[in-house]
Amino acid sequence: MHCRIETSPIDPDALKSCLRDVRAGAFVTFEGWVRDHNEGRAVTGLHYEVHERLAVKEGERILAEALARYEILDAVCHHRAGDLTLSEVAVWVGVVSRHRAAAFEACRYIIDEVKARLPIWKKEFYVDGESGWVNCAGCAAAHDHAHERV
Amino acid sequence: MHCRIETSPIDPDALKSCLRDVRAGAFVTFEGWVRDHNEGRAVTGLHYEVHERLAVKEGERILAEALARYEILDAVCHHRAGDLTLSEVAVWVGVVSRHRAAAFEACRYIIDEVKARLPIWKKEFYVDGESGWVNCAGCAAAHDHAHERV
Amino acid sequence: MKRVAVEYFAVFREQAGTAGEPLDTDAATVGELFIECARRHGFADPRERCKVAVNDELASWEAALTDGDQVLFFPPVAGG
Amino acid sequence: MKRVAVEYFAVFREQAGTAGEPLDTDAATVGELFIECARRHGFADPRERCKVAVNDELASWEAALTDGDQVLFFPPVAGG
Repeated sequence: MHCRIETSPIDPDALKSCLRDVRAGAFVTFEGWVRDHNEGRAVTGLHYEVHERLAVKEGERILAEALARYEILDAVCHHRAGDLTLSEVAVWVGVVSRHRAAAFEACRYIIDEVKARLPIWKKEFYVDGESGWVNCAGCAAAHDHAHERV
Repeated sequence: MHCRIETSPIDPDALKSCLRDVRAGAFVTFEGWVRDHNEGRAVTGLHYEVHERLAVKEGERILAEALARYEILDAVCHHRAGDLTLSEVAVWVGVVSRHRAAAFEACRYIIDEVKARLPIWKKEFYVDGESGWVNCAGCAAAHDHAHERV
Repeated sequence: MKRVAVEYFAVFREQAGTAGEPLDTDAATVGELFIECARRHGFADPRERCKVAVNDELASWEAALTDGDQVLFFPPVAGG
Repeated sequence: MKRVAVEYFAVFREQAGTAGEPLDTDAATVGELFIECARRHGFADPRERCKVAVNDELASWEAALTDGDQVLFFPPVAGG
């Protein structure tokens, strides 16, 4: 069980190897990819700012919660920092369990909590040359509609 | 969108490439792995018998249902036939969507329906040299307890 | 009396000792034919948990049986 | 009067025009200090959606402010 912040591309195959377990019958993963649109605006790329030490600490707290709540064997989460281009993997969550229900539920729990709790901020860059911090009241006002999230 | 039966090892990376989509923000996968135990018995490997033509047809019907029910962009399912050893991938389901809730729900729907509806039968081989068809009334009686599933 | 071709899968094939056989039957539906075959070969699985395909399409137990049909009997499935 | 070190992240850093600053304050809690800083720098995000860490631990807005504290103000997060 571990949570890490990475400044270079995430390698899902390497993370999957960490989770190999002959007792496991189910392996569920979530990958967050950089989309080409958000809230109707064409996106060209984005930048993640991360407070690494606190993000890792809070991420491992979330993984420990998942291991306590669900019948899973292990779980891992890696999140990117820095500049990302379209289709890059922004976040990877993997969970192994004996039976599939627990793996699905734990994976969903982890990504929901990671998005809500880790000190990570996303700045989007748009085709028109503008940029904005996602979920920021000032930035939302600037283009006059509510934010939605992946 | 496609469903296939494979007689050689499933290659998750190749399947993931099929699902690349710059509109997608979420990618959820389920892998079923051959466990070393089932219902308390030590398993050494298993054999899947598949009616390929009807399995592919029913699998693609399930994928079409998922595309109609959930806000997803695409989905793929591959299932193994033949002899598998411990930790091999027996089934792979991948779903891409703009937002994560739909990908989780559709992936879960697909694997639940695949396990319940595809004409596929699993024979387990045990450490003691015995073997038995999973979910089979006669085999269950032979070792005298109810069956559970991954 | 009609003549049909029956195919057995997985545990049904093992219990019947064959992958398939031609049968002469008066059964009106595939469900009746299944009961005949289950009795002869000692199939233990309840019909509600089994499935049937007629001429390569999944069918209901109430489907009428026609001379020349190819009937596939599927024991309870266990994919994944 | 106590002296604390404040750090700003993401949009707060851009709005404050600095990653951090020493501040002399009479604020009793970190929540009061946030209101002071938000007023001075024009932070638009409501405090309920923001977070604070004191000496590298996430803290509540009611946490008492002590001379020498290092206080980190986090705007609304957006991981994933």
